[in-house]
Amino acid sequence: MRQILAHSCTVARRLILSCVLAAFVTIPASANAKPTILATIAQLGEPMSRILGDCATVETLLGPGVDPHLYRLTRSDVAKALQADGLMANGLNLEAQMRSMFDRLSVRKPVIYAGELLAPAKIILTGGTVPDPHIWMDPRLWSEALSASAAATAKAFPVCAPDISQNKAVVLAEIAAIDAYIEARVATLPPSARVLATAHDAFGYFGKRYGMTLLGVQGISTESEAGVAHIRDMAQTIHDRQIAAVFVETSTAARAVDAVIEGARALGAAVSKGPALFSDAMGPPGTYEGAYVGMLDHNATSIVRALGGIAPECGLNGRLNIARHQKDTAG
Amino acid sequence: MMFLQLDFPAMLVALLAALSAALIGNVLVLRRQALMGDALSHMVLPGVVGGYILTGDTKSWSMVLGALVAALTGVGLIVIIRRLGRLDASTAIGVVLTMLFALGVVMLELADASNVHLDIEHALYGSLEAAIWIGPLTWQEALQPAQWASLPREIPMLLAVLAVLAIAMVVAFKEIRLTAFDPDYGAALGLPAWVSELAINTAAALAVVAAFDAVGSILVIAMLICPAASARLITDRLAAQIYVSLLIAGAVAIGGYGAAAWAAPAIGLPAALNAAGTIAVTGGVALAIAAGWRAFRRHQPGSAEPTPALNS
Amino acid sequence: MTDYWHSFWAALTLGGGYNSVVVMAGLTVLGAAAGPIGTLMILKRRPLLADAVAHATLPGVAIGFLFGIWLTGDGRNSAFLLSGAALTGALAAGAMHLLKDGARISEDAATAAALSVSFGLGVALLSLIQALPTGGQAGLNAFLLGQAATLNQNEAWVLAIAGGAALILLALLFKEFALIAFDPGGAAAQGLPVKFLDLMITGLMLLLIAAGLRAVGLVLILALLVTPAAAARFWTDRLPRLAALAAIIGAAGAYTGGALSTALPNAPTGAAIVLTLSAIFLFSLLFAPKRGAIAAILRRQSLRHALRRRQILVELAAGANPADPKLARSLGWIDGDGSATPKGEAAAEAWLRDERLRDHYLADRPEDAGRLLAAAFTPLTDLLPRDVIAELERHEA
Amino acid sequence: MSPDLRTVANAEVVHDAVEVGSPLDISGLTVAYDRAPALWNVDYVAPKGGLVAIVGPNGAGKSTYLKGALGLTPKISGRIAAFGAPITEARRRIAYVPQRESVDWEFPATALDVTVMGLYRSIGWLRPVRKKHREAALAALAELGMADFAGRQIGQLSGGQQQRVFLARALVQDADLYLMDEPFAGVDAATERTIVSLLRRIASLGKTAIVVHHDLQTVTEYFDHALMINVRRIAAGPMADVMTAENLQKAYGGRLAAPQLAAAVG
Repeated sequence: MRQILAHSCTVARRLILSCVLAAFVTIPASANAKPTILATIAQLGEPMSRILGDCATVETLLGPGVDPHLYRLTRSDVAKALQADGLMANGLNLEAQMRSMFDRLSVRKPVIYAGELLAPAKIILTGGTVPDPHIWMDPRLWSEALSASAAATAKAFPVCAPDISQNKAVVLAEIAAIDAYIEARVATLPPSARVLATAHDAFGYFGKRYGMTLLGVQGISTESEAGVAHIRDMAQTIHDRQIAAVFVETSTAARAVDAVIEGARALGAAVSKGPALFSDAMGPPGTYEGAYVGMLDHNATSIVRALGGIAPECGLNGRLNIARHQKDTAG
Repeated sequence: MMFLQLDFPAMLVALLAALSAALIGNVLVLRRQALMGDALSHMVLPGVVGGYILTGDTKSWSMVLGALVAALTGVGLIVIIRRLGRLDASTAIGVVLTMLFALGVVMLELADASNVHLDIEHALYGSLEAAIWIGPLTWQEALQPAQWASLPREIPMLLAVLAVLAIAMVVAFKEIRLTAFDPDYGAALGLPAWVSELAINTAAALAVVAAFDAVGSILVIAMLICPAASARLITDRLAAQIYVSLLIAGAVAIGGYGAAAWAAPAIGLPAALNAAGTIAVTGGVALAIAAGWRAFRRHQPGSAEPTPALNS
Repeated sequence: MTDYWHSFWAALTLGGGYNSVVVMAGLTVLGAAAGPIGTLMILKRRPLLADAVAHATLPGVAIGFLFGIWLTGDGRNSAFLLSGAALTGALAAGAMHLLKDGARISEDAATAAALSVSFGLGVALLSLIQALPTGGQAGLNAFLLGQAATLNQNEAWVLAIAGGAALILLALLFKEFALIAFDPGGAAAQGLPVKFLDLMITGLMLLLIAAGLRAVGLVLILALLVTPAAAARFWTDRLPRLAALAAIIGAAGAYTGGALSTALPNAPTGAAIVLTLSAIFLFSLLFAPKRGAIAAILRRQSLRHALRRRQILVELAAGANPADPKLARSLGWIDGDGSATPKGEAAAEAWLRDERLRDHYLADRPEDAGRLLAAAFTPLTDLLPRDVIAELERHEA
Repeated sequence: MSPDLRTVANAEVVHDAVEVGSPLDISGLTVAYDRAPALWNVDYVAPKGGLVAIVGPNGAGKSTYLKGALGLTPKISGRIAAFGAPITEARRRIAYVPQRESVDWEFPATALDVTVMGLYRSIGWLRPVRKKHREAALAALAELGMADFAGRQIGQLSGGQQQRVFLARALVQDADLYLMDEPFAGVDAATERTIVSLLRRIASLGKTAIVVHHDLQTVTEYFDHALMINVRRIAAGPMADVMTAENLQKAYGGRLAAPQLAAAVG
């Protein structure tokens, strides 16, 4: 069972406990022909469902436009978690509300924290101490996390091992392709334009991977209040560095960005509001942007085009529809 | 199995929290301090943040302890400001509530604690649904004391709080009645008003903070008021009021959970509703029914007839 | 440190940049309007109605969102959101009224019940919304804190217009509002539409909440309504002054807090304003010259001291030894061996005369007893017109 | 210094002498709520046994006097002794009857519940009420003609009945000094007679009752001593000595109509 790599001391302690208990616990589902795995966020659930293929059903808990920081569990969610044969989460405190329940469930079923499978050195620490959970913004790093999660899944569900080894390469290749695409597109931006201004600091890994400087209006959590100084300084920076666009995200309200743009324009900057980016949430399931690769394509293409770089309007795979997601960011 | 693991512990937590809140709520309603629950839910913020800053841990007793310290400070401030400024209770509550909450927000920024997912929601609105019992698979197993160790930690904590409150209520019943009804007479008998005010507010802060941690503030604030206020409309006897309020609290907790968990999906909603919110709404329904019943009974002829003396 | 002073001063003189000016302008008008409304709410003993109404907008926002999805497929229609919020806010105020007057539930319990039940409904509806496959619910629940710093020009205009309209209405109808706040019975006897005016005060409060809640958050709105009005009470009793002072404190708190948030890094705007208002409140509570706590303590002290001096004079006048020789000696009224000095004799005589004149005066006008005794240690000649004194002295002779 | 003035001062000094064992011995009591004092340097030594009326115009500090005597309101200065001891040591011997309007009569309690409160101090804090306590309270209620209403919620009683409940609560305390705040306010004629007979019985047992009373028409009939105050003490002593036209003028000024004055002076 339970290929959970210990990320911290507490996790390690829980792990020992769960291993001890696991010896006495039968996992009814492991007898099941087709296990169900519940993933918290779609960035994890969608690629994993493709990696697992027909061998397992992967369900995603959080819908589009939902902020995982603030998500509130309902009975339906807990019931799904209880019934699932395995659980997958990003970890690193992204799913703050669910963590304690998932930890408790780990005595019964495999619980995989994708982000915590990575080497701690690769995790960005905000303020020097607090891990930044938004790893999926760096496709290379996320590939590693997915790969490790897939391996953990294969161990927990040996029946799925063949499917996993077969599908993994395909999915990871797609991700590698989008990574190369983004790198090339960002390269078309003049170095001075490689500044990503967004409403919350979800793009740390993206910036690190592609060499873009970040400017955030709010802190990393969606539950903090900004001061005027912060907004004003950001407007000033946007003016001084002649940044062409500021971006909003589908899972946070756009007010802060509007204020910054107004402030910058008052200083004489020619800045516009960029298309809404997907950060914590993805597009509706079934659409191109509802898939991990599509989400990255959307973000990168939107960013590069808005900042004056060169990128095809319909993205890497010709399936993007950037305009469609604009309505979500009103207000 | 689903019921035993998921619904039973959640209902038990909701029930225990509702009973503790209703118990102390009777006293607050009688003393016209019903808004204390709302005040506490905002005032604990600086304590929660302070607890985090001191220990660097986001989910530990330090934050509950910090919340308790902040709650007691806030309660003390309200009492002092009322006395010094001769302001009425609600005004003092409004001033102190906003002051302490804003202080907490500033501490959050200054300590850079906003970098953590120390979201206020989580600190204040603990999740009822997440209180699962992983241990037993059958009711027979559930009855074995060895399994009880795996009960959610909220349950023993709430049980302890409920027991302490119940004992305090029984022991100090006549003092509670005296100081709520006629504080001047109480002081003339040698029980100064500040003693009872301090004791009751401390008990309320203790009960409320413990329950916040388990079930969130919405459920607690609603359960402080709705059962006691409903019972007050139904009966004219204090002891009866307390028993009735406990009955209502129990029914509302179970009924509200049931409505959130089963009734909502049954009528075609896409998912179960938030249980704490639904329980609060159910409490409101109970209060509305009690108010309606009272109004109806008032219009009945003969309701003002003298009742025979009780030879108690 | 000097840098902060510098930028604080710059912000105070509206030199803090575009965002600073927008935020300060919008919130200053909001603060000016909220102050007098809060004053009326406190007078009508329902200062926390605003709290309940603000919480009660949450289900309205959720309903507006659901309605928007049903009608247009998009929930983020601000007209729906705002009318939903106003509707449930008003409903909660109405429910409170029913509970209080219809069911005889006390004000505080009715407020707390309306607040928690409506907020619970909002939370339940939000949990429904988060399960919908539509997205776009971001920020629906973010109203406890608000983001006052991110006020944009349109929102500032909305605040300014709502606040300005409220201020104009308040100014026009102030006499009527004051009367129904103090004496609803008398107002009804004069033929004033008490119920309507009452509703109007609540309506004005609802207007400010609806205009400002999403932009600046519940806690800031509540603080702007309650704290300036509470602080103003320490400076005056007269209602027009009280309302004007509350408006000034509200505006000044918003202005200064906005400037602070411009000057200091990491100073959240809403919290900075609330804390500025709290500081003004605490200052008033402690230091207001007449009603402040320190003034009250000092007054009691000086009264106590004066009573001790008076006691010595009584004893000296009766030819007895003062029971407090230490004080008597320090005042120079007795000498080393305990006998009265000429100064002491004179003081005793002057006191006795004053006391006699007071008796004569109060014998004619006992209803002045409280007022006259409040100044018991001021010589009567300083208190009364000379002709009255002369009249009293004739009486004495 | 004129001899005349000297007598005035003398009188005040003499008043400071403590009469040992008086039920209530107050000297120099000064109380200020806000700015104006509510009570100014009031001395009063209550007689052992007897019925004392506190009279004075509205806002003269009559209720404040009772509250100040009980230590319920912070005083600026003054010494208070009851039965020759500090007030805190004599609480058991003092029964207080607050103004009827000072409490919420909707409170969920029966007449019996309220009456038992008079025994709380002798029961002891945090100790339970027992059957014998309820029986004693019932007896006190019966004495005031309220036996049939013992189980009635207090909000359903008439004003006079509510006042009787308060009196029963004081009676069951079996005190030696009764401090009553406007017990006759708003009661029916039958209750008024009951209160008068209760007062007579208190006096006949050699106990003292100090009663705030606003009705000058009946004061001479019901009481034998009076303390007249208008912020300051105007006069105190046997009824006839206090209720003089001069004193009444000093206390009430022009606020007293001539017929009232005539009735009061008798």
